[in-house]
Amino acid sequence: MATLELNIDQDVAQAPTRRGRRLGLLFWIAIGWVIFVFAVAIFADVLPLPSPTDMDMLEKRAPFSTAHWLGTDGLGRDELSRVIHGARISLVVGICAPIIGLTLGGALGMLAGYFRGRFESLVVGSMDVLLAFPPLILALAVTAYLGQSILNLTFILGVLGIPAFMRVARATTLTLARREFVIAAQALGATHARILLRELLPNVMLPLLAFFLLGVAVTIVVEGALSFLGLGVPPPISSWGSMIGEGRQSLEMAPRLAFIPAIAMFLTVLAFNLIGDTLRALTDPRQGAL
Amino acid sequence: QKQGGSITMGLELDISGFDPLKVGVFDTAAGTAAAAIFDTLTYLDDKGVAQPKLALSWTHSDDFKTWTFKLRPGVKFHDGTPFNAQAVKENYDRQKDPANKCRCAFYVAFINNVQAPDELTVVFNLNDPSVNLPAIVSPPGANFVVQSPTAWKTKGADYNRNPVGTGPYIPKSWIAGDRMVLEKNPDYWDKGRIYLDRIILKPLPDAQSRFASLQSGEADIVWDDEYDADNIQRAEKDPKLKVHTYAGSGAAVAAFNTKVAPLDDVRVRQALVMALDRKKMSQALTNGLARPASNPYGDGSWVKCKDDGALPYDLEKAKALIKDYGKPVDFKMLFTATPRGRAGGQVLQQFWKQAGANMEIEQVDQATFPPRAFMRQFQVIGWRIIDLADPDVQMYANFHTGSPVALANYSNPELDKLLEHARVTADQGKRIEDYCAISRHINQQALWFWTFQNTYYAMSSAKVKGLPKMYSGVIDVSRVWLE
Amino acid sequence: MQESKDSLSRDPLLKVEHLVVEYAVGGHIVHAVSDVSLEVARGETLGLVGESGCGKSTLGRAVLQLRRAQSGRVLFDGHDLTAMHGDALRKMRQRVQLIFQDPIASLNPRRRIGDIVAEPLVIAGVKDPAKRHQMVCDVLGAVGLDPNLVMGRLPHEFSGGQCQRICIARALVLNPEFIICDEPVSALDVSIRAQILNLLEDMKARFGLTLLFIAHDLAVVKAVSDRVAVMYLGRLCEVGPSEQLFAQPAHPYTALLLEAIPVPDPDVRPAESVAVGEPPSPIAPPSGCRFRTRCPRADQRCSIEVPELREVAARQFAACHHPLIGAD
Amino acid sequence: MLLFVARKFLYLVPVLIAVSLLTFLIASLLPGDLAYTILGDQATPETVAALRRDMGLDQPIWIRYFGWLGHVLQGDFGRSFRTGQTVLQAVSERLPISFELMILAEIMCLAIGIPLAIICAARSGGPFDRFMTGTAFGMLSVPTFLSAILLIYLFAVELRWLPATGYVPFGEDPAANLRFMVLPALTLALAEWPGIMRVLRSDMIATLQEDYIALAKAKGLKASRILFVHALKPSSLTLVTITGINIGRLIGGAVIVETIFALPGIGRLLVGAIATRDLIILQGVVLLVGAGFVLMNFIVDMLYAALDPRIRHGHA
Amino acid sequence: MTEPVLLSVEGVAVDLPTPRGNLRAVDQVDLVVGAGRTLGIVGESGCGKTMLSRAILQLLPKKAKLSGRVMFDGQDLVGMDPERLRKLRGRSLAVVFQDPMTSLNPVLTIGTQLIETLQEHLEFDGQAAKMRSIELLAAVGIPAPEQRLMQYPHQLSGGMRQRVAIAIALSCEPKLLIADEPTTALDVTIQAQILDLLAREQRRRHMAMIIITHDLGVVAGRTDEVAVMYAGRVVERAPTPDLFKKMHMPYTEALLAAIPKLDTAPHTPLPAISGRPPDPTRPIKGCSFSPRCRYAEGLCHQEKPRLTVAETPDHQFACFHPILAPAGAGV
Ligand SMILES: Nc1ncnc2c1ncn2[C@@H]1O[C@H](COP(=O)(O)OP(=O)(O)OP(=O)(O)O)[C@@H](O)[C@H]1O
Ligand SMILES: Nc1ncnc2c1ncn2[C@@H]1O[C@H](COP(=O)(O)OP(=O)(O)OP(=O)(O)O)[C@@H](O)[C@H]1O
Ligand SMILES: [Mg+2]
Ligand SMILES: [Mg+2]
Repeated sequence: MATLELNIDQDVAQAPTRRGRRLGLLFWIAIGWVIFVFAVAIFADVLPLPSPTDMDMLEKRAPFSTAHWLGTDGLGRDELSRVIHGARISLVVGICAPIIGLTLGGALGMLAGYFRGRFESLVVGSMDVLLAFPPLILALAVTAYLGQSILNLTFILGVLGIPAFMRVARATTLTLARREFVIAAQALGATHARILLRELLPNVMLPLLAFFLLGVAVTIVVEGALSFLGLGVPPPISSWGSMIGEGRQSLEMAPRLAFIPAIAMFLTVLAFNLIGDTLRALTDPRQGAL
Repeated sequence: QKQGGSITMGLELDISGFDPLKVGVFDTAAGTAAAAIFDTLTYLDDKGVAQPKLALSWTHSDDFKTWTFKLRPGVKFHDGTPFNAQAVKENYDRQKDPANKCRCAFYVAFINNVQAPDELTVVFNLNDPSVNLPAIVSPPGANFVVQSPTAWKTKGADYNRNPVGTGPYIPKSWIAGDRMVLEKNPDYWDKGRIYLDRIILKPLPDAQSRFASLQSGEADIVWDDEYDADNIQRAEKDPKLKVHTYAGSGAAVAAFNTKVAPLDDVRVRQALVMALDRKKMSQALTNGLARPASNPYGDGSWVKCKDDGALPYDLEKAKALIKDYGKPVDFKMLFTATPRGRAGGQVLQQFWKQAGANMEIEQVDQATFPPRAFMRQFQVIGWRIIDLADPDVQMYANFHTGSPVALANYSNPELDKLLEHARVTADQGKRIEDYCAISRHINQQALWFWTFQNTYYAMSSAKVKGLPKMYSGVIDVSRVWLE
Repeated sequence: MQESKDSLSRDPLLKVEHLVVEYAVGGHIVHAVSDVSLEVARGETLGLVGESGCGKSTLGRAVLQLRRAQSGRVLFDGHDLTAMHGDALRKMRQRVQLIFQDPIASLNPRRRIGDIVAEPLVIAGVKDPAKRHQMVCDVLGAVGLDPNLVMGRLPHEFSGGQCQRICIARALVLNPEFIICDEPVSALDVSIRAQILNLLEDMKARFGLTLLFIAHDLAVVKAVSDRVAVMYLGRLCEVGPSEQLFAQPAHPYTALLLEAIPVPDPDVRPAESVAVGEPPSPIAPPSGCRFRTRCPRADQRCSIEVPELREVAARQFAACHHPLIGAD
Repeated sequence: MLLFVARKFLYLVPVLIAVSLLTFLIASLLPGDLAYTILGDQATPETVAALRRDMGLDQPIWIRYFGWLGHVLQGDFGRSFRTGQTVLQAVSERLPISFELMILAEIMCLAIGIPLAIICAARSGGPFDRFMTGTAFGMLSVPTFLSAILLIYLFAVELRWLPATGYVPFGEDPAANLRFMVLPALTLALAEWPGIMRVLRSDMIATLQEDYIALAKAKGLKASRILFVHALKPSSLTLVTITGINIGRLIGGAVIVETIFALPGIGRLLVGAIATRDLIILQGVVLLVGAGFVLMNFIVDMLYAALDPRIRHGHA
Repeated sequence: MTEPVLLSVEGVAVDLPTPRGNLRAVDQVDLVVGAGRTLGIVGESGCGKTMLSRAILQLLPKKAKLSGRVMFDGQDLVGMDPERLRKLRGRSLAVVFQDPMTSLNPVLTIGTQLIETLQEHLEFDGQAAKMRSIELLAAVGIPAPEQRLMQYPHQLSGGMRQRVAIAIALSCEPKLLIADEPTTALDVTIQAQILDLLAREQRRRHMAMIIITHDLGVVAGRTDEVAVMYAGRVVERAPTPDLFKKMHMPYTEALLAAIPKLDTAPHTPLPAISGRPPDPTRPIKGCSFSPRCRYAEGLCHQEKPRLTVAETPDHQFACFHPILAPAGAGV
């Protein structure tokens, strides 16, 4: 059996590569920014910052100073502190809402793509209903009925994200379910649950995660729009979106009030997407196989 | 005074219609249109004195309970229907007819009936004496504009959006949410004092873009309020623009629900009121434009009190009162979900926090607000006392035991007696005394508190001339001209 | 391998009877497999050849009930698989294994090799992880991979040949009686192809497997099969012992296939190709004999009558009205 | 083909019924109703109850729903209790505006997004591509309510090129109408082109790696022909989907832009109807907007078929 | 070689930067093709055949680095002005790719794809181009060509698609046709037809051809000369008959031996080549076949053998231990 010996040791020894280098500097900057934003958001309360709600009513829209690094807002509150506390809301909503979409939409999409038939029609149909239903009504209704809170806001944005995640999951599952490794699992006598969880899920997860990161970006922005319509989180804490909305009123007097949170939003959104792009490229098996 | 031209006015709100049975009362937006489409019997001159409009003269009985108006002859509605006493009577009958359930009826409840003894004579029989009736019927609100009876009878449900009056302008076209175009009425009885050919009314809901429209010339005159202080102050400095303001009566207020803890304790209520520094508040919210209010009447009202019993700003005292109360003071206050509501809420929150009370802002949408108020599902609620020529209607409704809008849920025989007395008294001096006593009672008990007096603003390009005072907040552009 | 030939008529492990499989595509019906019957004896390797798209894979999958047949029966060791469902079918599937054409595609790109190979054991209910580990190690060793180096890696870290070994290991780990190899070497390079063919032969010798070996490369099929079946457009044309069939094809299609194979010998100049036209579509297969549109011997009868499979020489069957050998 | 259309229309029915039922349920569960809006500060429990009785609001929800559905099936969408306008009037006044806004916005968005996507894809990884990616996310982080006012200040107040707010019907004066629509449409387009660009760019990059693009190059075709004829069409399927969803959403969802630019569109009608609990208007609008959405989906399907002959011929 | 030289590839190397490091896909390749002649390039998957053909066509991936010279008809294609190169491609230099499914644009009709080349290079007007397309389709044996012009690739079978691709390649009467595995995706019966077609057209137009394949059977019957590639290098070059009869490279021998033959008995073990090709990102010191070569010894692991001339100047090989009496010859 001379033909059977394969020089695996040699091959495998060659395989591992220095992953760090190919990620690039930009990726690490993005990671750094995201970690930084998370860190300040988490430790906002213990940081030596002025309170984000205490007003110095006679010192409104103060310029940058040592007392107020980024000045004060339209009601005389410390802008830096508000940006940092705003990060909490934006991040919580921006991450939790897509998680709702990811889990529910992803599960529905996978089931629909795997089982096809009437179940698929039902899922696709109800998603169409959700899409055809003006999102604003849902937002208005939930806030009018349940009141305004981060939880409700997250819920609304999460539900609105379900159809998109469903589509991604279903499309991926549809192509995957025809792939031979799934048929192989069926041939082995695997149950549906096992195929869904062990064979399909790890593969569907990746495009979903990439989409999730985009969803984070979009949600942070959409939350701002809802805040503008008065459907955002209740005061006195503001998200970045509602800070932009507040700053908009004094665009001529103090444009920084709108632009500081917008820049924070931009950097975070950009960072998330950079990370998403890089991770997708990295975990793509085809790339690794080169 | 140049003839001709047209102006575009930017309003804040969409006009929903002009049929009192549908819309109840007119808001400021509808009022502006109504002032051009309709006439009232009288109008107020710059000194606030009633002057003849559709009525040429008036007399009253000695007890001030019967008023007789002589009407202007030869006036026709836009649809050709002759204007006469019968038309006036039908307008009031329609509003008062219980079958119509007009929500406008409340404001004419003091009128017992209206009679038309001849073509040009109208007699108002009142329930209580009113010394001020010619002024009361002057604002171009839903109750007092004279609408064409033929029109509402023939048009039915469509009448709301196809109003017919006797006014200087005739509606030409109206796209809901966009614009209402009014053309000069060629047969107007007072054409000599009407200059513009056309008035265009547009809702421009966003304050920033409304002001931008004024700057860019899209609009010649726009509605505004003091919460848009930055823009008002910029307009004041801009030679191309002019700011019009009118210090009216009434005030922005808030009511405590005195039946629920912790606001059932007068110490808490007093503490909360005394924690407010209205000057600072005005500075924070309106760059100091808003005028602090210490009673419900305001500088524009004829009720002026030497002592209105206002609680002074005293943070220490407030803290002490809350400490005295002993329990934590946590409550929610209801605001509308608008940027103004939020800003105001945060400022109040801040003051009360300093006094040791914890207020949570609860934002609800416009449609939820009234039911929450009327079912008393609130602890503190923001409200407004509007600009009326006579305080009676509102004060009675807001504070008399059993009234649906007596939001404080407060009942006190002494207060009731004062309200009833002020209502039936004809002597203005005595009435002022009554109303000041009422104010003192409310302030001492801290049932409601007043934040800012009602002030009305309009901004126009400098070429717009001849804008009258904005009584009741109505911007009447029907007699302006362009220079 | 002598005894396996003898066993043929005695003990068919797999029996396919009049199998019909159709796909519905955009309002049309694709007649992928039409009325195919065949038998595979215990210990035998049956090669199945035919052009791309003639229904070989479909047949292979229909045997395992991965694609339900429209009609016909599949008997495995006497059990009718077409009548089975749910758990019973799952149990039977564990006795039959499938190896796919594209080794990389048939491995889940996100699971480790150790998990992939252990999967049949988990499904079969082998609870003890240590035992599973041992079995996986054994089988990986048997296909010539070092378990310690391989188990923790993902499929994309392996070459095509290695992946195919992993697939074979997965198929062997449960000690199946029967393996369907669906073009197991078509995706592989010449040099690796030989390794895998040798490995399969070796495994067969070691474990006494029965194989259904699907391929479109006749030379490859011949190298491993005891008997060969030729398919054309969903129908079986010819079945016979390999050497006999290759030396003396009875069906004109078999002959055409053999002729078209390029020979790696510069002295053999290829004859101008004889076949006319393109293969017809399985959506609207020709009436009668499906090969008649390209058959040089076709006549009136071929377009009317569907030829039955009949014995044209000893143990060699052909479905042709005008076979190249045997009495007409 | 006819069958395809018929099937799509059959699909429309259950979707719309579900949408309308959902709206009815949600709107009925909300605190406050039309009676309160109409009565305003005169609302007492008694007057409210009386008015609700008069308007039939006290009936159980399913009776009201089926009553409404019955009328709709006869083509009668009802009349607003508040303004007296019929639903069809209200919608037909406002729909053209929303429709025009969204068409213009999509055209602008595609006009910005497609060329940029093509350039970025052709030079993927290059400095221009990186710069545009950054810019795209920058634009994404500027909410419409901010960009709208910035555009107004720039184009209306400073440069005086375009009007700040308002609207003229297209039929009245097409040129003026377009001048009024430019800024609102641009605001929407600015928020949307990043998405369009990103999607098309990545599809284009994938397409440009296809063999047939290599063959097109090997055929000696001009770069422009390769990009616009050979690569754009096969890359545009996702683009069409996204554009379809966008349009569907914009019909009813451009509230912010409509508010700031004072455009009397469907979005403001919807918000107004919710704010006053004007259920009849709300229902009618949601139904029609929903139909518009399903119609858009339908058009997208047709476009798919037009773009990809494989779909047209039933080879999925 | 009597024919004038049409294409000469001189010291061409292609480097591809990959995340795992530089990948040398083609390594110092020299080749010559005479006008009207056919060169076959064989070698296992991944040995750089396609990269070499793309290097000739100047169609490498953007990030690829190319060195060496590609002289075509007296001009160096490397570094040529893109516009001139574009005019040459499709006109004098044509290509047919491996997979007929993916090399035609799925959303354009056959007609469009044919006509655009004619319009681009021969400045045909619409009608003339259409007539010419019909002729071309007929020439490659597609029945009812008028109707086919309006159809899309997916409406054609694989064999027909490949014929269309050939028709496109032939449309401007190129001097050199590169066929990169033109039949790998097709069945044997169709493969034979396609190869016949190519041979026929070549004779008719007196065009030079490079056939890239890993099927030695194809090479044997269809080429004048063969180059065997391994790991990016040409390891043996010879006139076709010589290569099969008098091969000198152990790799060529092993490759030939590993192919199952129709005339061997079933169940005969095949002499497989053990191991697998080297990782092109990690160049092996010495002969790249040495880890798998049964003749390899000391020097083979130290130094790369250069191409050396065998008996005739046409026959070259790169090996320190050439097979002198090839074992597998004359199979
Ligand atoms: N899932 C499917 N849906 C529709 N048609 C299918 C499907 N799978 C296969 N077909 C069609 O059925 C016919 C037979 O396909 P099958 O895959 O069995 O052929 P094959 O002989 O295995 O081909 P290959 O050699 O290419 O693997 C083909 O015409 C194919 O197009
Ligand atoms: N775009 C690319 N980027 C990086 N490496 C590539 C790229 N394309 C091919 N390669 C690598 O270059 C080497 C040569 O590839 P090439 O395609 O030329 O091989 P081939 O001989 O044509 O193989 P096949 O017979 O499979 O077509 C391989 O190792 C391959 O992995
Ligand atoms: Mg197959
Ligand atoms: Mg290749």
